[in-house]
Amino acid sequence: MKDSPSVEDRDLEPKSSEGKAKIAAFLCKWCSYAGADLAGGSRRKYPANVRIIRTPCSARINPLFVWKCLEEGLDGVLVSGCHPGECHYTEGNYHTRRTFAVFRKLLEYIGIESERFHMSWVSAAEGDKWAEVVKEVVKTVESAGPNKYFSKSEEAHG
Amino acid sequence: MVEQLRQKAKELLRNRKVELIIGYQRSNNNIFTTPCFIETEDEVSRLVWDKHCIYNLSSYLKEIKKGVGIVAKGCDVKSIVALIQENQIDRDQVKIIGVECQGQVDEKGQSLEKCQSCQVHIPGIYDVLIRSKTPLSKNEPEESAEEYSAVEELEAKSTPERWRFWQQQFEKCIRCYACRQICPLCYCSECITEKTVPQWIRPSPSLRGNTTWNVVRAFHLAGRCIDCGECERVCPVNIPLRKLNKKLQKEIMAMFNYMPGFDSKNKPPLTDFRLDDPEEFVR
Amino acid sequence: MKRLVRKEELKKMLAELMENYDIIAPVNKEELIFFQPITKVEQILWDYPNSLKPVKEFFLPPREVLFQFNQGKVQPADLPPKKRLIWGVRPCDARSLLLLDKVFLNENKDIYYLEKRRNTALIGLSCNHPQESCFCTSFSSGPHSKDGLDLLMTDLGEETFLLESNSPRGEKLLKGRGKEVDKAGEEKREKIKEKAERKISRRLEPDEVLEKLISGFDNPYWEKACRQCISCGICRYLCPTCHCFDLADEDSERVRFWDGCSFPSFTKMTSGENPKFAKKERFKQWYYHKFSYFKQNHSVFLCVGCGRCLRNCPVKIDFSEVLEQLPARAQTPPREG
Amino acid sequence: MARIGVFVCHCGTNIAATVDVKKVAQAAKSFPGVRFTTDYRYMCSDPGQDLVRRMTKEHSLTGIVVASCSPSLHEKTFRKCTKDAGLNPYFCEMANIREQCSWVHDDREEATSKAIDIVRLTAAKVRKNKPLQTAFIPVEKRVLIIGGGISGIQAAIDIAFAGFKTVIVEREPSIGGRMAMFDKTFPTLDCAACILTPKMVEVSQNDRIKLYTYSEVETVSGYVGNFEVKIRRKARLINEDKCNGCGTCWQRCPVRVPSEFDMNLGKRKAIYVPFPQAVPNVPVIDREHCVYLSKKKCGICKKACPFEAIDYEQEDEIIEEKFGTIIVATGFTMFDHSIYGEYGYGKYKNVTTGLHFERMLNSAGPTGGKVIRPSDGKEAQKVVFIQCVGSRDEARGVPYCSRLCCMYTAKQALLLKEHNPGAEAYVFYIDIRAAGKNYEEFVERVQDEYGVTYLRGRVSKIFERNGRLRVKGCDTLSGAQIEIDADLVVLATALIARPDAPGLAHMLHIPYDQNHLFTEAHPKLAPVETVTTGVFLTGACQSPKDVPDTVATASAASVKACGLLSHDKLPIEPQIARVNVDICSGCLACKDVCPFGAIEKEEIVDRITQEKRWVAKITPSLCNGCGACNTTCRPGAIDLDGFTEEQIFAEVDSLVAGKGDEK
Repeated sequence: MKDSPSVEDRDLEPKSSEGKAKIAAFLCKWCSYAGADLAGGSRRKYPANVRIIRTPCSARINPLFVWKCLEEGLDGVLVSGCHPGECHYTEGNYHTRRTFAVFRKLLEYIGIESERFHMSWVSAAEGDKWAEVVKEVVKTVESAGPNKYFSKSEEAHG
Repeated sequence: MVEQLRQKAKELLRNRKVELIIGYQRSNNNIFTTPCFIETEDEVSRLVWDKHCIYNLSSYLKEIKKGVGIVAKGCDVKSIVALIQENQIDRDQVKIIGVECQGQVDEKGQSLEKCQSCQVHIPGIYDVLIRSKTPLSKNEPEESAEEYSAVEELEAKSTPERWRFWQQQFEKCIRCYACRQICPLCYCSECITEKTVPQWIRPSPSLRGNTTWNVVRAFHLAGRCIDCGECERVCPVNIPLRKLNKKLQKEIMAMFNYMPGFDSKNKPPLTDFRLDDPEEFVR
Repeated sequence: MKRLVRKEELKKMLAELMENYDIIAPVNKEELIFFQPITKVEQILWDYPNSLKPVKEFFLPPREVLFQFNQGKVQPADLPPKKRLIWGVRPCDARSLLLLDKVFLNENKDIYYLEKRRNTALIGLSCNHPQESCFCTSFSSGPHSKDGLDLLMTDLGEETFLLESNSPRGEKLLKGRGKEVDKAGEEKREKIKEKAERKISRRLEPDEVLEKLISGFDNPYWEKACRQCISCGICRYLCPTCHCFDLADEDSERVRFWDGCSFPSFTKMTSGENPKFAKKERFKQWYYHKFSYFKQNHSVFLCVGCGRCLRNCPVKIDFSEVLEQLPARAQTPPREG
Repeated sequence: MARIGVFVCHCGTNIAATVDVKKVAQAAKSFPGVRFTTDYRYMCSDPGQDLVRRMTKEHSLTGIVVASCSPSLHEKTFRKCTKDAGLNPYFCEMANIREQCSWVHDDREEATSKAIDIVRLTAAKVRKNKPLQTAFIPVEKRVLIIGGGISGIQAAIDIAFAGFKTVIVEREPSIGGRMAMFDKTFPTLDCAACILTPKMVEVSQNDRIKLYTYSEVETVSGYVGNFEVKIRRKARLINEDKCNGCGTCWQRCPVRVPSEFDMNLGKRKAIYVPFPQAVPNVPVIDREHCVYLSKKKCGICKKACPFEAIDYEQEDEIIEEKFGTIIVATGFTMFDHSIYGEYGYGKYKNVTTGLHFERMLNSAGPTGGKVIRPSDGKEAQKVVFIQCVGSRDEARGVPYCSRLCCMYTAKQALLLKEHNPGAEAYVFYIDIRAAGKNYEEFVERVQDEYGVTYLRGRVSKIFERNGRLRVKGCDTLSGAQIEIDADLVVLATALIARPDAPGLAHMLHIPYDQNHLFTEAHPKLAPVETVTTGVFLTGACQSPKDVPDTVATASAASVKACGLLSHDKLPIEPQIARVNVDICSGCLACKDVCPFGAIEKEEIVDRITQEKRWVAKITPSLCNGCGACNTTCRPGAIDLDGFTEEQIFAEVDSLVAGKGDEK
């Protein structure tokens, strides 16, 4: 039984290339993930900062996944789904839109720079848009600097 | 009003409409009140009603769901509405003894902040209504300009200032979960913070775990919190939780024109959508 | 050793001690009183109703890293190298540490606790203005008790304090300071003490409580008594003698943190089984632990009468009243009200 | 303990040119749980697949990561491979280092480092994968066709021929739809009725086809193979079993009202069949205009009916039926041109639309085939046709081309000339789109042989003067301002979605676009499928189509439907949501967000308190695995197989550098 991570399972080698923002991107598999595939198919170049996590629908993306990324120290998060009305599951992305409309306000309010959270609609046909979105997101996230919310040095005591 | 209240309570018990009435009784210091649970007609004389009845007793409906009568102010009734809306209680099983409320004061005798922008002096739903001798003619629905001033004050600060502000607050958190336990809408039998596989929230009181806990708590109440303010009242380390709750209430009102606690037939806003919801933040 | 020390001198003494000790003292933070490390003498409160959190937090911290692990290597947590001195501890809290010692310093010593206890000097401050909720005198103790302290300070007024040592460490700290205590000083102190003790009107008879608890385990009384409780952790966490904890791994750290028997998840097991899921059981557990189980195991009651549970209960459950109203040997509950 | 194998593909040079595949394979060796790594030139080739199978067995692997192309390409391939090696196929995941790495980055070092991260992330996920089992559901071998126009009719005939039963639900009193209103069809000029009527008759006579006319689909629940449909049979106030369509009733009815079928150009009775060839040939009573129903006087039809078929008390009936698949053939409606001020806001009687004109051309129509001016009934001598009214007009109409207006306008101009060789016809157009077999030739013939004047340009204004319509426009080819005094203006209005299309879409859980046209599953490769398995599209409800295209999609949808019905059981995706009832608090927020109605309330006995309480229950066959319920579940009582919380957390964790920083 391996429920909580144990000593031997730890993989602690440093993973981020110094000085570069690391961004997690949650993509629905029908539109945005396919759009990212298309960007590859058409050899569109974009920065290598984004790591994609594939989900069935953007509605699967719990805002707390986004929070976890920021809590763990990733520099930015992108959530991307189908355009409204084009959801494979008919209405999942409408829920995503509402959820994150609220959640981003909460993030900002507790003091997370708005530069760190992004959302986009990228369809399976929008490879170019995907590349553009990544470029813009990387630029914006990097403008906020590295995530130091919970790093030891930044911890404010007293 | 107290006589009226006791009379109605007696009737409910006598006619076997309820087996138990949750109300307020005088506390040991003879000024303030504590919650009380009345089962017999004789005990009814313990019931009191005045400006010291701050508790939102509907929190007890999380546990006592059937054959129960409850003394409820307008704000408390909003959480009862939400509990009905979210399938937690059956309207038929709860007799609401609504009380007209002209505001409550804390132990220091200060008027509660929430009372100053109250729009529900008279409860929205009830089975019996206890009116004051000089009844308010109606609820004043006009939006108080002051309502979100505390939120706006914080919004006006810079992002790092807000971060510092909240970190100083969250740092104090001892994870006693009084905010959760008192909240009528935190009715989950197992809270997400207790989940270990995977571990969503670090269980220990570190700045990081505390921040996550407070973010999650606030978000899980988004569009549901009826602003009874009990969480803030019970917090032993005075974290201004209403500032968080009100912020989300404000945003949801602005974006989705939804105010929780008024209609049990509505879908809560985060389980609903409109085709033209705002999306200016989406690329 | 007893000495009379002027407040000014005490302040000087503190400033001196700061060089060798981390000083922890009561401060006012946004209307709440906390013990916390201080860097300036001016921060200290010289008279205060007791702190929100008891000083147990410096021995059994709310969160404590026990060790770190990394790819098979285990690294024990660093223990603080500098000695600590807690200034202004109230006698009830000092006594609570003697009770906690019974748990953490029995034949299986808890090194984390032990190190901190060894490393920490405790300077008490007599309680001259007990609150309505206080009942320390119910436990063969009192507002001027020296139990568990290295040194006790009593404010005699007019910027003068009477200091009494209660341990070699205390004696060392006190040596050479202030002046002899004269008779007037002794008398004054005695008066203040009596006045403080008289002020404590709340009383519990722990032995009677124990008897009632033994006969009352299945009393339906508990069913009703617990109704008001909202199952939060305030009383447990703010209690100076509650010491339950949980363990978890947070990334590569094994941490120990406070837990309380009021939470529904307290006794939840991996299987999902939960013997104390019912509120009544959890509610009862606390009283039984303090007045029955602990007494049976350690011959002493696990309560110091600090009154924090009473003061801080969000629904105003009266700790001593709950015990008082427990019927003696009755099988059926009396009618309330 | 996990034993994961990582198989890094070169994809020739597609990956290897940008990503150092050896380094990736080497780096993966140190990932938690990884026991074997290798690289190979083409992992999807037979020897590549064989390598995966052999190594899986040899190293007793419990999880497979194939680092190559997108899962959309080869996930199936390698899951099968994994299955062949004796593992549950869902222990295999793809690390997409081609489309999302080697193809989009130039810098070899960066790309390699990213590829390593992608593999680490995928391996972290695989460690948390659980075996999933495919379940099977039985199939009800009947097809529901919503809409009885030409596409629904064609589909019903095709499916019946294949041996399956179908039910057509048609809202109007008769099947036939729009095509029944047409006079002749382009480009062959066959009479629409002549080719449609036999098909309508076939539908009415086929044992395998059941017809519910004057009926509407009320609700749809269930899922592929097992749709449960409630159909409202609106009360015709006629007993269909008794009526033989003799016509006595409508001949005797004293009430005359404008006929919808004739675009209000002619009259019908209050008891009526919409047109003589109606199927079924059973009348319906128009409640609004029937004198008996409004004033309790009259009752002539009832007295006249020799079969006592008239039943004023008849009530709507709800019937419930089960179907295996559903074909949506609900067609289109016409754009309302009255928003166009320049065309008189719909106020001028002599400004009509193509459908009006169609009825006028019809010899069985309200004017007996004579093209008249609706204002005074005089024969029209000068007719102006205007194309693209509402089409290709993003601001006021729809952005798309309605596709058939060019052709039917040409046809109508031609027929005008045939009916009245002395008449003059002018066509204002933007572009002529005549892409179809013999279409271009047809338009040329209309211009050359019939002398119809084509003017490229827009009409800027129409106004009435001296009983005629002054049409002002310009010919952009010559640059000349044109003014024509016309008797009649015919607008080729856009074909648009029916107003209740979104409602039906929600009922069927199928998406629609911003124009409310239903969306096909894939624009090229799945043009008649929808994302809801078992629901197919045909005809103009998907996009404007002419008759040949409509018939073609009807037959295509029929094949798809029959294909499904040829199975006794269907497999369902195992990546679906699951409820842990111990944690579920029964708030049913999940039920609110589930787009498929897969979640319902269930009463259980709590295993600790032994008390009854409500929880959410998921019907696996209805769940499509979108995960909306997971997100809305506050205590985390719902998880999604294949995309579990643990898996996603593991993926996030894998991205974090130097974990354990916090003190």
